[in-house]
Amino acid sequence: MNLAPANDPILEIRHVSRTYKFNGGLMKPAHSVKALQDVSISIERGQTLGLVGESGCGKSTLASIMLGLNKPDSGEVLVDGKPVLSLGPLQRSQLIQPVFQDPYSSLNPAFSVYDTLMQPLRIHRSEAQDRPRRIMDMLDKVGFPRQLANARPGELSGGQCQRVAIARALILNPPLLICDEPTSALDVSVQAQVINLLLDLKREFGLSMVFISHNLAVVEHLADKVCVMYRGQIAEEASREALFANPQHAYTKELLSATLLPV
Amino acid sequence: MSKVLEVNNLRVDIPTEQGTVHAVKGISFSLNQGETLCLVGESGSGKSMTALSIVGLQTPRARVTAERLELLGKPLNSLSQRQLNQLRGKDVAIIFQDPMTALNPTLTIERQMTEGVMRHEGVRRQDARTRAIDLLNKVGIPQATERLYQYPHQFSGGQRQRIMIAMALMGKPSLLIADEPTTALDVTIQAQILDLIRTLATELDFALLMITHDFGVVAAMADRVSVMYGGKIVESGPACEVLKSPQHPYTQGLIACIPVPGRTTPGSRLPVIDHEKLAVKELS
Amino acid sequence: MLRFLLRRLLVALLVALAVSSISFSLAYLSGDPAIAIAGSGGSAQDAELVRQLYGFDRPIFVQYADWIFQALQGNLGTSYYFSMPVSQIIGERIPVTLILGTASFAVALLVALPLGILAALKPNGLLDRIALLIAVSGQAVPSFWLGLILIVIFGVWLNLVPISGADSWSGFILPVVVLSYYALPALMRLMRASMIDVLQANYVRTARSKGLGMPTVILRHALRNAVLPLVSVAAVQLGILLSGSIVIESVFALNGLGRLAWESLLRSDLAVVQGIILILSLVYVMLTTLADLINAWLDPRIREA
Amino acid sequence: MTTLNTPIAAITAISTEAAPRRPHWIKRCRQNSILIGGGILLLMTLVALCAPLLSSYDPTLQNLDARYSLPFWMEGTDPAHLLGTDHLGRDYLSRLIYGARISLGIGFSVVLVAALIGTSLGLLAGYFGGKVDMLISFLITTRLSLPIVLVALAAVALRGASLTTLVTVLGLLVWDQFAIVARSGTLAIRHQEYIRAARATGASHLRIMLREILPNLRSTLIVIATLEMANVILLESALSFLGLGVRPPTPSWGLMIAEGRDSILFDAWLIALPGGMLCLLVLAVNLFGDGLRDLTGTEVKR
Repeated sequence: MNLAPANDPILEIRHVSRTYKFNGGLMKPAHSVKALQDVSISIERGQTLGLVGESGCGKSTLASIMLGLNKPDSGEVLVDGKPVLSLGPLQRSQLIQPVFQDPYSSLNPAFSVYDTLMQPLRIHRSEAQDRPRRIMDMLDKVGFPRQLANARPGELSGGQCQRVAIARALILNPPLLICDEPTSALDVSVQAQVINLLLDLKREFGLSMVFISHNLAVVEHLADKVCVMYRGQIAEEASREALFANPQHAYTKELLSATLLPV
Repeated sequence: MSKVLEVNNLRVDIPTEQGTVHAVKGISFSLNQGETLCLVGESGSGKSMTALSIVGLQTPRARVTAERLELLGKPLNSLSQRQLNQLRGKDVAIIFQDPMTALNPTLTIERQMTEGVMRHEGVRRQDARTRAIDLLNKVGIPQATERLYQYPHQFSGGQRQRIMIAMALMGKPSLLIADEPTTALDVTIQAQILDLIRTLATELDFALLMITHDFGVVAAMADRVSVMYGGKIVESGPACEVLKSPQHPYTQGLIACIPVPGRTTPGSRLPVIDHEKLAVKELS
Repeated sequence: MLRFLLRRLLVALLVALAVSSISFSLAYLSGDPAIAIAGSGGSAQDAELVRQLYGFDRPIFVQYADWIFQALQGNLGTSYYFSMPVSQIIGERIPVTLILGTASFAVALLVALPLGILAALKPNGLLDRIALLIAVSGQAVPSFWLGLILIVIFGVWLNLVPISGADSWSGFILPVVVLSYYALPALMRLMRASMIDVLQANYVRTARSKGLGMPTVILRHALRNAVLPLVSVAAVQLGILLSGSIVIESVFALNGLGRLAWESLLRSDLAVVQGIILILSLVYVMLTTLADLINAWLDPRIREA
Repeated sequence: MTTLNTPIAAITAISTEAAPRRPHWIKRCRQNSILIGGGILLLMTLVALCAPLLSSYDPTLQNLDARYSLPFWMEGTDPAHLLGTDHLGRDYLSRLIYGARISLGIGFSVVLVAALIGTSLGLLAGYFGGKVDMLISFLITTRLSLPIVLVALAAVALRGASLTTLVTVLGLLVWDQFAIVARSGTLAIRHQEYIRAARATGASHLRIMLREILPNLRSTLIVIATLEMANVILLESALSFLGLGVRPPTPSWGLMIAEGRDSILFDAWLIALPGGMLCLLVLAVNLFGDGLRDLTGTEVKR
């Protein structure tokens, strides 16, 4: 499906562990939660990785660590061969960008669509004259009507908001996108539109993608490779075909049998 | 089989500043004892409003009208508030979507479970407690005798939904309305809760009106299904038939746009519903 | 619960310490407290004498430690004006302030709570409008001015109540009316807003779905939750009433703490002022701590926080 | 699921969770309260700004021959003094007009100082959380534990009364509401996904606080500012009334009430007029703030 050379990882997660410590302030006994334990994943260029697990399994923590917004206790994350923590915030943001779950809370209600897309360009001091054109081009690419560019998130539908969030993520031309449950809060008919958009963009830009979801059916549709997370660990890692045809781990089997399908 | 619920031409209108919103535009359905009906639709289709207006819990400003709205032969829409209160929690009970906020955080589970039957049936507290412990055991809350005296925040989300179910069943209702009861829960927990509801429905033989947006839930639970779109029921029928060969274009689109392993080709574009075309059809 | 209690008390202790250091350092605001006490007319020798007499010549931390240590034993120093222990003077004046503050607080609560609840049951109804009117006017009228106007109307023109002093209980009527009217709006508006919020909560809907009558739903399910945010605000209000009565006490010539503080300030009797500020702050700290404990009692989630 | 707008909502025209019921006259009432409150406020500000043009007397000029001249609605008035003169023969109208300057000027500058302090602290506490939040929350608690009138009185008495002292002291004492509101607002926003998205585009902490969070707190802070301004105006008048605020002969309404107090039995109008002006101003500010709060849907519980 993609022409990029194989075995050239865009993202490598090496033995990442993260424990949250709660010393709870005064007089509260300290306790800790192991959010991630020795997680290793690698994603090849142009590949989509599906990351499946239930709430509290550590997938959101992993997303933050991939984005460099959270530091692992041990292990490291390499983006494009470079350790993510060694990169400055500006360099990092040109390599890797997120798309989040809640379409409304992922856009600042104080900004119009246009301003939302302007922020990354300002931060990165891009050519000022180019900015309006880049913004409008990007809106076209994600299928967002130009005439709504001055609307605020409150005036948009969930699907439209998610298109803007995707546009914001792509405006810096990153090779890698981290999608954290981008369709979970949407109606199924809108979910289909967003899935189609992601598929189109992936083809057009040769994007690599981490697609985090609890919905196995959606992951099956989008991912080339699937990792199942359970209690902070990778329970199973397999190609899409292998995982759905022949699940190995007990938790994967449970998850598969619990998935409700309209048949 | 006796008829539990009969709804005929139900309308819900909500007056707002910009004019009246017709949330539910004249829908009809009925439900027999021991039967499960799923009302399925996307957000804004009026499915939740339908569920709430049956038990009179719609937003205060909403106007509910119906040619017939009968529970066990009693006309719900012409009852006084007092008479309606005597039905609620006894003949009809309801469980909601978000188990985290549906229980009162400042009262014990015991208090919340027993208050309904103590009022409706004049049961002594001791007897109500026994019944509560029985039901908690039944819905799978371990150590029910001790946990009865705990507060909602000491339970997980799945457990709280189990408690909600137990609480709804305290009055031995003939009709249980479940408004998206598993939407806020994890996949494996969802499967457990649906399993539980199904088992209880068979065992206790109540009619179940299930509100959902998920055709997966429909496939798992429903005897019959009614698809709602824009405040109307566009298609009704036995669940397996509607799922296998949907007749209405909206139902067809809604089922086709869901990725299903084995049915849809991975990486292919999914069919998308053309809402404008449908809207024209529905409004004309 | 015990852990919560201990933690809360530790915070209270820290705040008390911070507050005490602020009230102590107030004396240094003018630069040299000795000159302030000796008065602008006093000579350099006078100031020097005062400095030695009151120990202002010692390092400031020593003075503070000494002051705290003495305060812990109930000794707040000596008033230079009365030549009496400050604690004794304060002790004599406290009852008036206490009666005035608590009575006003009680009246305010008794009116605010029912009015707020009833207003919340029918937002924008007639009662809500009346309540809003009371609140808006109560927030706009300066209490000292209202006091004076009431004195003119009820004391002078109608001659119904004594216009000053607290020789009998009737002397408290006007001050209590004025102060409770001052405290009323905040309490009532919060009660109303909080009740409206809670009535929309999902668990209230659940309670209604169980077929409980509206009185049960409101009293058992809504009220307890609605009162939670009110408790801490009520504590702050009581604190304000106890300390804010300074203006009212001077208008009605009541011999309470506030009036004493004011007069002492005019006389540069610093020890008394420091003592009063310390006492009132500590009362505040106690009240907010108490409010947290009441909240923990009302809300099981806080107990385990 | 239920809160999202979907194409279906377009058919139903308006989502089922549409705006809460507001009868027409209520809405008009709200706009009215902004109009009336804002109108009075604007008028008073204009009067205060143009004080020298509007009054023909120096408000501090004493004329012992013309003491206690009565206002126009009473018998035996002096046409030269529309609202009469006080115990020192100063023109009361001029004093009232110049008094507006003091009230508005102090109210505005104190709120400015307080908003600056409180908002910064609240933003820092809410954004960074943890130890920073603990420290700032401790500061807020400490500030709330101080009896504000008494401390202000003591500070002004000991530092010597001047307008700068008054503004500084009050500004340092009334920032708590700003801090509390900014903190809780920031706490609610901090974990929103758009903040994480901004971090992922490389925005600095300062930029996020000022550009992403602050605009969302704006309407709440403006409402707090109006309500605090009303508070400060009352506080200033109380301090001046007790003789420890604005120094005589500067005309402050609180001070005028205090001066009129001695003749309360005979000339009640001497306290009625400045008190009435105070009520009117505070009412106007409050009405304006309340209307603003309802209009912007801001939740401020007080």
